[in-house]
Amino acid sequence: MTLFWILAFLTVPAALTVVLHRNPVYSALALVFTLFQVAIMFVALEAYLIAFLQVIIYAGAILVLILFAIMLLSLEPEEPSPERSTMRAWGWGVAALLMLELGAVASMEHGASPAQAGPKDFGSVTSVATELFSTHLLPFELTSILLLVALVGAVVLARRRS
Amino acid sequence: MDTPVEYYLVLAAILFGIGALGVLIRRNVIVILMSIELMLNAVNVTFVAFARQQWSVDGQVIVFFVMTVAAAEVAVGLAIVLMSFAQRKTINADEINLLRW
Amino acid sequence: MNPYLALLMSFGLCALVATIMVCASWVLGPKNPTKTKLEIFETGNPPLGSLRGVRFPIKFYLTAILFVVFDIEVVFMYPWAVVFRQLGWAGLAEMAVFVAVLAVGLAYVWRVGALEWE
Amino acid sequence: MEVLFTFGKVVFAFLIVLQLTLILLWVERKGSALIQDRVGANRANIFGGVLPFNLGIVNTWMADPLKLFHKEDIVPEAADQFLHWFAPWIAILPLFVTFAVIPFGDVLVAGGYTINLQAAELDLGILYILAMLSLAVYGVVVGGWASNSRYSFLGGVRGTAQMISYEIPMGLALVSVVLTYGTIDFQQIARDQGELMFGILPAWGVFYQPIALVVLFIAGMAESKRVPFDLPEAESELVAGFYTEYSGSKQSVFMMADFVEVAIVAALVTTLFFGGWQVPYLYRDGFQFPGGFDIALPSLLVTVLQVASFLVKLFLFCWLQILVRWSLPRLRYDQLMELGWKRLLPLALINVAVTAVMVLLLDGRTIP
Repeated sequence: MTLFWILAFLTVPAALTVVLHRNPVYSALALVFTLFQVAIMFVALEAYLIAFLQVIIYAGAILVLILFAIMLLSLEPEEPSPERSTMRAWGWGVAALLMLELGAVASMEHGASPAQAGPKDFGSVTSVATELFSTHLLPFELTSILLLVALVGAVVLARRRS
Repeated sequence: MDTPVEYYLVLAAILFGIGALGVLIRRNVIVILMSIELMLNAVNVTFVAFARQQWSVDGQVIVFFVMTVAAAEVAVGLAIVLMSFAQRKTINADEINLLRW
Repeated sequence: MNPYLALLMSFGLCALVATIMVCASWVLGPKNPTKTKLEIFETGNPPLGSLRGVRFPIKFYLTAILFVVFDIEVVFMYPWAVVFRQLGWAGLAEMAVFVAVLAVGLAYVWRVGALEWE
Repeated sequence: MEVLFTFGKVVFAFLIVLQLTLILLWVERKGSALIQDRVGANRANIFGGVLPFNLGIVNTWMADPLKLFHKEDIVPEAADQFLHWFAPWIAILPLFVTFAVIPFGDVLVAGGYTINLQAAELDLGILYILAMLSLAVYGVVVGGWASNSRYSFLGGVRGTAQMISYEIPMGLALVSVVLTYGTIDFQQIARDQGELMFGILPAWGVFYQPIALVVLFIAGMAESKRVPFDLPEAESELVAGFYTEYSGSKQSVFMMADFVEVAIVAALVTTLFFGGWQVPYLYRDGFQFPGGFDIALPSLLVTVLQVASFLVKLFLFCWLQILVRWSLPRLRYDQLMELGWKRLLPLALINVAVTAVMVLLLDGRTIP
């Protein structure tokens, strides 16, 4: 329980920094921190393998890509523009509404866990891998096609510039 | 784990809302992409929390695929941003309002 | 003993030492800032100012994309490698298809010359 | 009590890193002097009267760090004040913590306790190391960006591209090791290497995976950004690359990060390919040589021998990297990228495929 509250009080401000900081580099670093916190949440939820993949893929790869793009554009902090203030208010309103709605649904009773103690190897590499390479084999193979398409698409787009 | 799964679900809902806020109020396309990442992560937390509650690793396997989708989305999204920056010298979402170049 | 508790200890200890090491000069060192000292070093020339407009080749970005795609491939291979003996030849075929598709991507990138640096 | 033991192991693992980096600094200075026929570090000669020559140990071990810590900490006006401080911190932290999962011995049996000599008994050790190494990139990116200087910026971008390029072959080399042993737990892998091949040869990873060893070693050296892969901090081109604008202890932290990376590569090579803490023919109750010739040893002595063996191997591979660093000239950037993407990556992929097929062929149970 203590762990959860610590995580919650670190994650929410970090997530707000991502969204509200004017300097995109700070946003990206705050996102790295948020993702790391989420990884710790995964450990608390006994998803050990996923927790490490979270750090390797998100923090180690995706965020590096984003930082690269920020540097490539040499971005400067954006100035708040006055004509958008009504839009901002709307944005806050809609987001708050969404948050309330989701929070209400999430806080409803979801029924007790079917068993107090789960299988001993829950969340271990073996259990996740067995599931991934048997039941979810088709999505796994399709993933490679998705990655291929993303790679080719990104290369085509990026090369057209030069 | 003595924390009820609802706590994690509410936290995920808050994270998702913050991500949605970023998409709505920010104009920097890269920050919008980061906000989308935040929302995807909130969904991942939900998946893992439910997997823990049901003692089923299916939820964890799905997170794999969500991560892959996130990576593909960012790679292509940023390529589009770079390309549009080269053409129009802006990454302001309000000014990138044409679907053609 | 929960290994994650040990990791937490390790992080705490290392963060403490890292902070001490990074801050040591600020605490122990002299503080005598002068105008020239605080300038950006550009081999003695007056600095050109902001980095705005400094561009670097798009190749670096392509490298990062390639890295993301292949990093995910490698990460998928770890769980596969652990249960490989149970999966047997079927497992080999599954991963072969996966890698073959991505190898097409690598071949494409190689062909269009995104791996060439001059 | 158990918590105390764990804390002790954490501190010990951390001390290995800290002391090793300082020793490596000395080896680097004195060793390069030896290679280049110079005298090298020769100040603070407090043992001068005892030894016929000056080893300079005190110089590099005590005086150098102390001197660096007393330098002025200069933060350029144009720099981002917070990130300028943050970059060296994030560069060193993920590297420091990696040693927590490296086993430095088998088990220590003393006073009714059985202590596993691995600070964090994590069964996902290899993934942990990969995760931490992938976080190490941030020190370079942020350091290059925060200084707001052209040299730093170019060095940072180059360094990042180099580090991420070599992470892929490194990861693939580790995959083939995982395939061979069927686990990603370092302690398990180290234990598995205690067996004998053909009754005489220790079953070390180097005999199963020589190609993975070569790939890992080269990729690891590239990760540590030292000659011949020092393009991000190439002195003759970019002044000092991403840490051009750093001084005093912050700069020394960046330097230290390179040495810690050398130590990590050595630890990986030792644990995965050279038996970790294993001493050939040494088992928990003493030596058992192939000819039926046994020597019984007390358990404590066995543990001491194993830890010593780990440290010696660790140091040996650090030294090998320093030797390479002082022997080879710097690569060109195109050569660097070509080596990573066009040579090491296909080689590592083929190695994984061959390993997988071999595992299935030799492991008769699963053949249909």
